[in-house]
Amino acid sequence: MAIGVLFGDLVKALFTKPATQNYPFTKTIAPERLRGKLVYDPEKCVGCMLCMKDCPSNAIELLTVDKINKKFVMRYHPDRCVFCAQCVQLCRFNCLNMSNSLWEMASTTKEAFEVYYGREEDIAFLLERAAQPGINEPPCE
Amino acid sequence: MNLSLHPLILLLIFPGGLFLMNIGLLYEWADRKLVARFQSRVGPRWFQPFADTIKLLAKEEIIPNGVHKIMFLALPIIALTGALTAAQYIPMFGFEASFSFEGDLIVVLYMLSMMTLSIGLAGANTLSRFTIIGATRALTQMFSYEAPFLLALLSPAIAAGTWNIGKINTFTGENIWLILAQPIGFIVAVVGLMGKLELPPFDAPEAETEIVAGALTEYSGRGLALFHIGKNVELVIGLTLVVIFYLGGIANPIEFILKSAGLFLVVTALQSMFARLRIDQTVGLWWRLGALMGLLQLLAIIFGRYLGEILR
Amino acid sequence: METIKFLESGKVILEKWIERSRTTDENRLDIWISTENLKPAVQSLVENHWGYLITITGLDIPAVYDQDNIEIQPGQLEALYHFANDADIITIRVKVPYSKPQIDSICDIIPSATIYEREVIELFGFDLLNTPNTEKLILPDSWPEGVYPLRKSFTHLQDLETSKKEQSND
Amino acid sequence: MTEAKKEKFIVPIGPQHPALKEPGNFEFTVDGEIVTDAAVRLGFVHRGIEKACENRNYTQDLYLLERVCGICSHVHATAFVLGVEKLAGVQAPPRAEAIRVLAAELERIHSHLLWFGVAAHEAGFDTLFMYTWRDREVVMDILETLSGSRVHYSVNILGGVKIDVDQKLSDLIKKDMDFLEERTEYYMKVVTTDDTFLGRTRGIGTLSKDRAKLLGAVGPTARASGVKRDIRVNAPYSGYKEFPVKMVIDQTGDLEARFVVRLKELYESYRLIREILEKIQPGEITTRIKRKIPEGEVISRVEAPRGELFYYIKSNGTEMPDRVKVRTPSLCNWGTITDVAVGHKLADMPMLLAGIDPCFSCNDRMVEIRSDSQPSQMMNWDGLRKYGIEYYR
Repeated sequence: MAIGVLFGDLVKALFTKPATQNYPFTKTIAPERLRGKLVYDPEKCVGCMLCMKDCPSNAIELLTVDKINKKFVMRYHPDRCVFCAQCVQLCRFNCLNMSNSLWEMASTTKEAFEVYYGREEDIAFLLERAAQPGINEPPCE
Repeated sequence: MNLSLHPLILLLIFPGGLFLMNIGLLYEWADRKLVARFQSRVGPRWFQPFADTIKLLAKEEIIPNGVHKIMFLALPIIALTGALTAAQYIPMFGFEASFSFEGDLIVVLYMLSMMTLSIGLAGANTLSRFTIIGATRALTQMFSYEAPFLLALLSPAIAAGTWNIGKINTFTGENIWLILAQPIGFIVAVVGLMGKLELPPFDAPEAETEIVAGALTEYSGRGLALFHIGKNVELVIGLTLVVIFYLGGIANPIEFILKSAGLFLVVTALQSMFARLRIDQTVGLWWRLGALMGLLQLLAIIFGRYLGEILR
Repeated sequence: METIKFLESGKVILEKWIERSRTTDENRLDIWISTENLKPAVQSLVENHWGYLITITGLDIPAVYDQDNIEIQPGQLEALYHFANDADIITIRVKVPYSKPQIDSICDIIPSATIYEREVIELFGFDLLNTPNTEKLILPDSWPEGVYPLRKSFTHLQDLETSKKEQSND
Repeated sequence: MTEAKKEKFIVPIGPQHPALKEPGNFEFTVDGEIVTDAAVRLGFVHRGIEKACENRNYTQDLYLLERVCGICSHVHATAFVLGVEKLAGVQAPPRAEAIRVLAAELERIHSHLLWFGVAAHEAGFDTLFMYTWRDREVVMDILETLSGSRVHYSVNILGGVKIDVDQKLSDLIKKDMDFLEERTEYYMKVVTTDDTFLGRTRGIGTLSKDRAKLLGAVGPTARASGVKRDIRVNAPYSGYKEFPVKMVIDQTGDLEARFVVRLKELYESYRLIREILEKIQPGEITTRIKRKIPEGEVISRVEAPRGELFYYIKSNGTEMPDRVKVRTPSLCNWGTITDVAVGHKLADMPMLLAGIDPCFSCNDRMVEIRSDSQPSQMMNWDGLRKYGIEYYR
């Protein structure tokens, strides 16, 4: 039975730094393990397509440029991604990783959320082909 | 200090209308900032209340169906006018009151009640369930704090032997701080002030978790802004009154600022220390404890004066 | 073992109504009973203080057709009443056909069952007799009559498709 | 006002209401301030997850089900994973089981602290609300450093876990647990001694043991009324077999008891986390599991922060489940609100609602605009969205 049990903490709070922060001006450092944007290494990929199959939010599209020479381009949609890291877990060749940089995502256009990963000439090849009328993109199985 | 300005300037610019409204918003900021610091938050920047008010003033005012239109529009103005008028009789900012006469304390107290009455009427005027419950609670609360608050402010008046705020100010300035002589009265006055301004923990009339915004739920835009300004002005007046009566009066602006700030610190600490009281608890507290204490204080003062006269 | 004791005692309580029973797990007992026996069975479980009702699960068993498109087995709905006592779970299962999906409500025995009953009414189209409240609980008020989203035959709302098309034509 | 007197005076709370941060509709019939009747309407957040599960494979379902709730995401995944593993006849390695329990207990801490703050806010005690949430940040930070995400930790995968604890992390967690324990003791003092707060909790919303049993209350709500229901103790699953917990019971059944039970559970969680970090055995954290799950039915029960979480999974031998039934703990406890509410004051309602720690989530919008000059127009979500896009073009 008491009144004002919190008094001690009130005084303490008045003389300590606030717990909240002035967000856009001061930023916290993302922890090491943070699951941020997906990173893809085209050199290691063998095209097993497991990442695409098991992605819960269809954020990954693996486009085949040349199956025999293992040329793949990944179209990644960060806006759809739920950052569950299931694809990283599944990939046996370690070509997928999640970086802890870039975790604040906002854009006024949809284009920013369509990221192409792959060898530069493959991407150029794909985009060029997509730009040509009449020829569809390669199937992404 | 005395101000010799044209009455219209006194009324409209300083220390009336314009100045009061702005200082009111500044008080709101101080209130929010201090509470935030007590709660370990950063709190708003100094212009936040100004920005809020300007935004509200610029917004569309929606008049809900089924209300008495004139009343709906007039009530915020009446509330604000009441508060601004009351301020004219108070030695604001260390200067002498713009207008004064013997017995202006009573007028000020009644003018301050206009606010609550307007809020009650505003709530009863609209058909929303939240506003009606809010209005009932606001009026119930008014009946409970009014008597103790009045008693708490009357005891210094009786001690000073005058009902003129200006004269009480000089009296308290010359004598020992009344907070030491009448500590009970001071407590009742501060807590009564919080009840009057519906600050936590006495914010049952506008308890957002139960009845959204209470009586003002249906208000938007200009009406809401005016009510807010009115409330802020009332905060200024209330704090100034308590400073004048219990903290040794105010002779100059510096004294005013320092004493108000000190009182503010106490009020905000009280605000953040308690859980909200239910309306029945509020009423019970006031009538069982507040009124009795106020009465006790009053009796002590009367008895003390009587004794003093006998001894003399 | 305590586990077995609870299951055994539950089985004893329900013995006279059991049509078929199965134990898939050491702490589980599934029993099939006929529709009209459901209420007395639940009643006796509650009277003997055997656990509490966890939930009612609905299952849809769609009609089976042979290669000539003739119905071999009509579509059925199954309601599973899960009762738990500590670690043990007794599941009372009743099957009803699409044509007459009627089950007695158990709300007068267990008042809190109303929320589960309303759920299976809406999502599966059970017809619970004498249930106190049949107002919509989960689905929007404008949801069409006779469309039960958790049946296998349900894929999407027809008029939603058309309204989208209308919008794109605007 | 004569007409209003004749008809019932109903105060709606929700679907959009400051007291409820999530949508749900309660209608309280009041007489003055006294509540005489209560009704509930849910489903403003029904997202059809059970149906959606039938069209996705087990891995995708795991992440979908994790998103049933934003507060207790880990327990949903655990319940599902345990069920599927049982169906497939796979046993996760002991280290994985221990990490699952570790995450579950961290989540319980964060959930109870969150609830504590919200309940304090409902009581109009904003300072306590801010303080608890400030301290909750500590456990949120742990979860973020541990798993990589603040809310959907995604610790589980079928057949194990994704993350591992190392020495550095374990030291960090232990240090934070000490801090949190100290704070919890302080809050315990506030809850049990502060007069203004006790005025709002003591003797309010008392649920008797018999009613709690009959209504099927679960979790802290039931335990505050003296009903011994805790799946972690009754039917230990996953790592709880190795790391047993003590059940926290109170007999009073009022709001104060619910506060006390939850806070005492926090102590138990701190102890358990320390024990796990001390005793965890090195080893594998995953096993292989087939993509196709054999035919069968399974019931999986776990103890979520709010009470017993129930999963019923039926598989038909393919990559996708045939039926997934989720019964969340909040659903069980609704019944207790409508039962207890009658006779209390309206001001107690938010506290009562918060008392069971309700949990919903959101998606049903409509705006009706009436004006003198224009005819009445209704806008649904699609229309509003279109209007918004047009407006800002």
